[in-house]
Amino acid sequence: MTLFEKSVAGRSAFSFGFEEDRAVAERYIPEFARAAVKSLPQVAELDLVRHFTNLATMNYGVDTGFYPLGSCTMKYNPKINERMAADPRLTVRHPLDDAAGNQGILQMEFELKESLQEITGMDDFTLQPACGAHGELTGMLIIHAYMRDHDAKRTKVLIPDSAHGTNPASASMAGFQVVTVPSNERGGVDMDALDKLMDDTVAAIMLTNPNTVGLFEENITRIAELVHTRGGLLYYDGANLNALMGLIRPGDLGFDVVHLNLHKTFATPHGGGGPGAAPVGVKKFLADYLPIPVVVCRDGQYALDENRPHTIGRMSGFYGNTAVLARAYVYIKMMGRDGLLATSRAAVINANYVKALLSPYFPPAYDRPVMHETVLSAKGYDKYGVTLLDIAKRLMDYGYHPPTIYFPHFPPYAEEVMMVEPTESESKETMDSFCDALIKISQEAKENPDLLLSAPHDTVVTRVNETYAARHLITSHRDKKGT
Amino acid sequence: MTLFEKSVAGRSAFSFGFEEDRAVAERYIPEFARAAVKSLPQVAELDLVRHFTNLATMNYGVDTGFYPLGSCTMKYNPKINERMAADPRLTVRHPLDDAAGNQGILQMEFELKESLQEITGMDDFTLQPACGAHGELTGMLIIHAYMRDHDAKRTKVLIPDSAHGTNPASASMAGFQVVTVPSNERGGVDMDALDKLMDDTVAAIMLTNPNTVGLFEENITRIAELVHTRGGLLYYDGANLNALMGLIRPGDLGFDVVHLNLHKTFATPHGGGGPGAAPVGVKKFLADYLPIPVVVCRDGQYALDENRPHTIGRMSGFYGNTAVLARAYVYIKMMGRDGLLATSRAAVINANYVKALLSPYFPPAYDRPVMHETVLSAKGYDKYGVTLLDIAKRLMDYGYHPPTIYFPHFPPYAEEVMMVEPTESESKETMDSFCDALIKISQEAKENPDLLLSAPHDTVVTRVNETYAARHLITSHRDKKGT
Amino acid sequence: MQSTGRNKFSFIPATGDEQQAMLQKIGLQFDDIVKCFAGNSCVEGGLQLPDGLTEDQMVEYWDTMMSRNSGPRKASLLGAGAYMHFIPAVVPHLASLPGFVTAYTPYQPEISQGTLQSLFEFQSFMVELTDMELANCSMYDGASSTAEAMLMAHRVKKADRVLVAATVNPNYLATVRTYLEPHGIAVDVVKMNGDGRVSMEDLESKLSVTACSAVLVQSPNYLGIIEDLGAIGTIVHRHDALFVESFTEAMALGLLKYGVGTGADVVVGDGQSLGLSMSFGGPHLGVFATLKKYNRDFPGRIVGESIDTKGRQAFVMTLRAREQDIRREKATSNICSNHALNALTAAVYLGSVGESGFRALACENVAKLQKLVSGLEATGHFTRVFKQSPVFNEAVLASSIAPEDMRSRLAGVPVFPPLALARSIVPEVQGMPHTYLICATEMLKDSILKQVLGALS
Amino acid sequence: MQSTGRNKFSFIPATGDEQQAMLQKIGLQFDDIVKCFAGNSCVEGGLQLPDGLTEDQMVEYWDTMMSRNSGPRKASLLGAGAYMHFIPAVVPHLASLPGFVTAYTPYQPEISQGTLQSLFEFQSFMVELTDMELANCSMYDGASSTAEAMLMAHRVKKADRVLVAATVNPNYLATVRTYLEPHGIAVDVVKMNGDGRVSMEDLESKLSVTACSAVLVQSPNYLGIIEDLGAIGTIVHRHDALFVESFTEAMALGLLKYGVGTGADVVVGDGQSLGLSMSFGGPHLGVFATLKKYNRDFPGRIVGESIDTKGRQAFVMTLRAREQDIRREKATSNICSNHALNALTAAVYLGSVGESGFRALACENVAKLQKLVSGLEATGHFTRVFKQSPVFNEAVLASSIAPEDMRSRLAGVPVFPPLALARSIVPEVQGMPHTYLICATEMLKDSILKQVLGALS
Ligand SMILES: Cc1ncc(COP(=O)(O)O)c(C=O)c1O
Ligand SMILES: Cc1ncc(COP(=O)(O)O)c(C=O)c1O
Repeated sequence: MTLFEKSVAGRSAFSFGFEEDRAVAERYIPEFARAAVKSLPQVAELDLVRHFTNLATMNYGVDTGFYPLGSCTMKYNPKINERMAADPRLTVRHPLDDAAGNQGILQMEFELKESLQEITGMDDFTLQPACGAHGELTGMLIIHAYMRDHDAKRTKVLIPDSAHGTNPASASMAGFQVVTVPSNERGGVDMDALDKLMDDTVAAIMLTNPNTVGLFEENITRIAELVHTRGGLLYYDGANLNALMGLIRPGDLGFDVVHLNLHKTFATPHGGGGPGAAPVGVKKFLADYLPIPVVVCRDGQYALDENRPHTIGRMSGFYGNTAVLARAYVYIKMMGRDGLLATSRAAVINANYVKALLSPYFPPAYDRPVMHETVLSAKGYDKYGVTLLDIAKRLMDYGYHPPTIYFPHFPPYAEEVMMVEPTESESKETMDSFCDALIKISQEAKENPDLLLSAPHDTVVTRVNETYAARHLITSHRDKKGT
Repeated sequence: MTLFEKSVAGRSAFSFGFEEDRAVAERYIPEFARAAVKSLPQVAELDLVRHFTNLATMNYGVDTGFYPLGSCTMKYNPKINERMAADPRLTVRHPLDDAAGNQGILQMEFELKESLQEITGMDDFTLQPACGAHGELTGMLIIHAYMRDHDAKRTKVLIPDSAHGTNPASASMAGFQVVTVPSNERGGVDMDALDKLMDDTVAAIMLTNPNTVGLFEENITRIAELVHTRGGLLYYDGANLNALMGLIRPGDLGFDVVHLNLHKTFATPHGGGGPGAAPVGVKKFLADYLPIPVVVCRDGQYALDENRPHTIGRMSGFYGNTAVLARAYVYIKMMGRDGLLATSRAAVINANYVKALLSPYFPPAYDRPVMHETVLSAKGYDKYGVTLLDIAKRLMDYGYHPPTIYFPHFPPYAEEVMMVEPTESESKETMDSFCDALIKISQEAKENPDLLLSAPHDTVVTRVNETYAARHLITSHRDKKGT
Repeated sequence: MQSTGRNKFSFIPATGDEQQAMLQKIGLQFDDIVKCFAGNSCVEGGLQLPDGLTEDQMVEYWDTMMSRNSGPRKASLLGAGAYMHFIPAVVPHLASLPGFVTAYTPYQPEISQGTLQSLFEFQSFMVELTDMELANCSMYDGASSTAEAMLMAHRVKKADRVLVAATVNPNYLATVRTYLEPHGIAVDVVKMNGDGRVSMEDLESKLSVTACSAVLVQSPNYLGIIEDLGAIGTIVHRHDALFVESFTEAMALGLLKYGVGTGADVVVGDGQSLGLSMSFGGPHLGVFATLKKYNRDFPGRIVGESIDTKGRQAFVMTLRAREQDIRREKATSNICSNHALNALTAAVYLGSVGESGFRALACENVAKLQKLVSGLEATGHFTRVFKQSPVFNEAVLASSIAPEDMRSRLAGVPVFPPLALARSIVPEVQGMPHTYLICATEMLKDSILKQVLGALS
Repeated sequence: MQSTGRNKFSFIPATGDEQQAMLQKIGLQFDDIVKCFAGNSCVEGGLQLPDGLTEDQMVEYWDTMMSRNSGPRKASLLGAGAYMHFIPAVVPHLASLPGFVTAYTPYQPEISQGTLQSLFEFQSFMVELTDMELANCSMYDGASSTAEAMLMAHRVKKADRVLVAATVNPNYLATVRTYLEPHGIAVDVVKMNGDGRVSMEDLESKLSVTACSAVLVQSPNYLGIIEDLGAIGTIVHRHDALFVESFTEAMALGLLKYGVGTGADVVVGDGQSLGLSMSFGGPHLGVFATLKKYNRDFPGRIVGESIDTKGRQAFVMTLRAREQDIRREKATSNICSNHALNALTAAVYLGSVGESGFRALACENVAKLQKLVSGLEATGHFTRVFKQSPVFNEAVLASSIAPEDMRSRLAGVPVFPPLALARSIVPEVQGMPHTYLICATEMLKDSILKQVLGALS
């Protein structure tokens, strides 16, 4: 039941030292005042508390259990980060107040920028983008602006078939035409295809490395050389940086633009779908294009630099998601050089461990060591009449969040693959029992497929009817009243 | 599985800027250092977080749902109280620092005292007692000290058979001999019995009013007169004050000592069993006996007065549960005069409403209006082979916390009674559906008693074996290792 | 990993021994795995970052750093896109419950009903308040939502030109330009009238030149003035463009007309005022509401009500075919993660203040600004510009007090000083060379107002 | 209830109309109900309390009031029963989850496993740290636990006399006296030796006079000195009394010997140091651990492990027959609600610092005090009293600096100044007429220590 359905006229949790002064509207805005909104819920404070407290328990989160959602890096979100980000010296600061009053925040942002530069090997950063896709757009707009100034005929962007959907969407939103590059039989970029496609109409290639099958792009040096020699730039989708920290740097590999998902690699919580933060780093020759403002430090004073004639402009109303940046800052400070390296090492070891344990039941497409995640196939199970979806739903009954399923969707992965990313936060026991559960389910698939077909059983709702939702399109309380 | 069982050697969530310095023990405390404690759990921070986050969801609380636990006043705990009580200007204050540095806290305590005086009609208060029972002990020690000084032969205390167990236990802990006063057929004190028992060896009578059957003591004026005339004092167990605020005051009724449960009437959370706070109020002639220190205000400066020669002494290491007092203070400030009255009115209306709805199925012992709670009987259900316990357990399947059961245990209530206290926090719908559930269960008892006998079904554990616990006495992880 | 045998990193459970055991079990060495780096050298000598701090060290470091900010204030005369409002304690309490905070986007509805239902409720609130038919479950912020609205209009109308009122928040305008630039869409600005509102004549005439995909108007506009959206809507529709209404101050939704009644095709804006702190500019909350006829065109995620296999009410993401993960380069937007937790926060906030409370808040904001303005005018150092135009909780005042002087006078008052506006934006006032955009909300209690007026007298 | 038709009290859901409807349905008027007051007049004119504050008003009021405290400090030289330690963020985060906070005592185990299991874990921690066989699931605080221990000893031994070391915290002693007074139990004090520890001779001789039920010794004692519990225990048992060991600084449990190894019958103390803030003295945490042979005698609640009807691990309160709700005046204590949430907090804290971490903390406390003491002695204004006696994190120092001077010198340093002791307690030191009990914990970082020493040089 929604809060709207729980409403009772006259109830209230409103506790402010004033009441509606009807004269105000009549006196000051006679023509523009709307009629009172009559359909908001009216509830007492306890109604509200129970409503949302119970909703919160209907959600599975990292704090509840194992969340091996591939490509999403659902690692532990340290509680100290939340405490720091709730500091009123940060939360109760107006973005337009003098830089002099915000030296602490600006210092934090500047130090974060410096850390990210070191971690990625890039020369400058904007902290403004709100999420990964926003970062991609920012990065591609930078490339677009650069090419406009230098080589305007370059209107295409190459994107591997394995790429996350945001990559092509962002490129296209940044005004580019998207050309898909197929993968080779080892899961990497098909070099021959690339060679053919990489001509003087191509502005850039967008790569995720490790890519979305969890494999490091072996030919990255050759790709970089090829693309650069032919006048293109390399964009790095940093969603998978969790595999590489302290091991190897995208900047050193030849990438010109990178975005990072702080809500993945840098431990800020996902919040059921954001807010995140996705700083974008660039090599020096692109720094002039960064969106304004840019945090700078001059003579020990921190400032927001808006005077950048080549800037692509603004990506948001202010400067980005400061409170999210603060969490990532604290995380990086606390992990330090050894900790970040230990993080990537552990993430990689864990992924390979899970892969090895599950391989006999869910074969990986390539028998190569993976980086931070592994893609496994459930193709064989159709003979028992069950699909990957059924396996995923059944995992819920065992108390786990399913891996990412049906992604990436390109050959030879077109169907029935799951992408498992344990992250460094998980212990051996957790992974062991998760694998045990999947193995048990693979057994159940043969012996009692109905158990999978009707799963999940132990959740607050059973499988939700997507067709019903699409057909009825009830997307607000108002729609319900209508029906 | 306990945290101890989840331990893995080498795991750690310890994050401090130092390591164990073994030389320290050897150098400074060679003879007294124990061997390292080798059996504490070793877990990473996420292990810890998941462990306790999941435990928290295994608990039913006011924020989860209806909690009509009679005599416990499980009302809503406002979230603003938690915010105020977490103020570092309160939490990070040392109790022995100068009064000059604690003027804000002392002001809060002094104003709280004044409010409680007004609400109860008492002349002075100590805020020191930690919980209700501690308040009772404090109050009875005051009476004990007073009688020692004035009439030392008075060594008995009269307590109605309906009283909460803490009353006789506290009286006895304060050095008194306990004499039980029977109840009359209207649920109040049997006046004839009282008349007989109230002699010159009696120091006081302890009353709860409304009493534990939710009834206002009709003869209170006569009782007060009788006890006072014969040289005794009246003690008021304020656990049930939620019925009376702004309506009638124990001080005006003739009570000489009262304790209040701030964790009941004044909305501080119960925390699964405390901490609470139970200030004790006294009439002027007893004020000298209050435990030290007492918060006072002199020339606008607040201070802790320790110079009170007649004091009974100290009840605790410092001054009481300041952070709990703060919550109650905020509650009283926010409710104000009208709000407290509205609270008691609503609490009383709700209790009578539930009583009326349930009477046909679970008859009340007396057909009189009740105050804030009602005692209902499930006696008739034994003919279906079910007990009140089964009914209570079945309520859990419907998503409710059961009422207090098997209390009060005195004739005519000796068996199968439940005490339902909805509090003012609950809405009509909540009470309606709770009553519907109980009525449905009364039906189930007849038609399908097994449903009750095997209840609860939908909880994380089914009925817990108390005998097993008592026989094996595993009360720590160490006991388990032993077995 | 350490002499004590204790793991150094509390956020990584595996001990060195365990990692060895795992690698052994699967027959790999870590070096085997990084062989895939193929000649690409590892970071030599490791990252040049300091050693990690422990939690107690971190708290100390943070504390020192944050003390370099001037402290929090009790009210703000500064608005212009970020607003200081009272946040009831129940709001962050509920919005920070771990089930909400540590979940991902609700791809698996059976174990994500908490997020899904909350977002459905957020959408419901937005539909009611914007008076539109459909709202997505959030965008990043007001500026990017506005830019996305313009892109949507372009998808629908295809004309390579849009109009933006000169009275739109300049950062919103800049964002719109950034988003539209690569598509070669011209962004023309519609002039402001002498009353601080968009010029109907200029609008009419600019619309008549060539086709436009959209007209963007903000109300209350950047100068705090309430635009006549209904009248503008009529003109816009006459010229077959989409009408995009924008707001930076969501509190205005409690009192002002938006949406279908004023001819809007899209209502976009920022929801920060709905229970979110300013946090130096983010994360805030992008609101995007539109009409059902655009339900294949709008950007962002949306939750729909449905049923489970047992017929019980259940929620699920719907209209997914527009999205990047399915449509890739043909998606209606690249947006993936949005600002879900902030949408949930806004839903809690609106649930908490309730129907009449939200309106009371809106009225109080209007009243507080009026009180502030008349107080300031009474000092003789201020006069309102655009006197005749209705305002919500911000207004432009000319003043004899220079910005530096303003700051120092207000140094002892717990408020953020108002925004000094570039002179060029507004008409000059004799003897009052400085111009301010001044904001008042319900936080400006009478005691603080008195201090402000005292300091500026 | 109001002109707006909106309910005035957010904590009371029922509107006036609803209440009317309910009363009507059950055929009652409110006045009928209060007829039971029978002649006792209602509060005339209502309570003389101010009108209620709304939440925003409350926050303002609170803020003004709390700003009258001098602010929080970063460390404390003040101990004496309340200690300032670092609290990892994870501790309050977990301990404030609503399931824990808003539950009652776990009378219904099927829906209270969260509380029950946490308390079982707390008991397990206490058993390990005190090295005893049994721990209850909390008492109010150290002082009242100690008093209850003495009452228990009296129940067991029946002798109307107990001995308390002179070195016990005076507030603990006062509490013991208050609890024992009505029972006519004599409380005799055992003298302190010149080394600041309890005198074995005086103990031996006082035990020899008449029978005693218990001997109470605190370690580290009030003066910070570690008592030789093993040696005392031997003497106590020779005289057939119960040996009660008490502590005010739970951090010492990480490094010092208590419990069966030192002959304890009961170990009691305060657990505030285990993740709880000082909060001006409360709520803290009473610890009570004893031997299995006293399992019918000890006060307070205890949780036991059991199984459910399906044989699964489940927890439940046990040994209930000692308690007030069953035994009434014959109960082993009147205690009902205890400090469960604080016990849970302590369990989270101990889980967080872990095995070697807790010991590291204890060592750091010892080391920090030593550093502070030698620093202070180096100034020439301080000298340690009882120099030869081992200390944990508190020590007595004589000083030439008077208390007022001490306060003003430390005014600019973010520490709570140390406790000035009454001269009479300790031997006089030539030229240093003032005496302080000085505490150092891990919070006294080197940077702060430097400031302290600078201010006192
Ligand atoms: C590889 C990859 N790129 C980009 C994104 C987009 O990030 P966001 O959801 O923050 O926009 C994701 C997130 O799912 C991703 O996994
Ligand atoms: C009537 C009555 N008196 C006293 C008490 C004891 O209060 P506490 O549990 O705070 O010690 C209670 C609590 O259950 C009670 O209901």
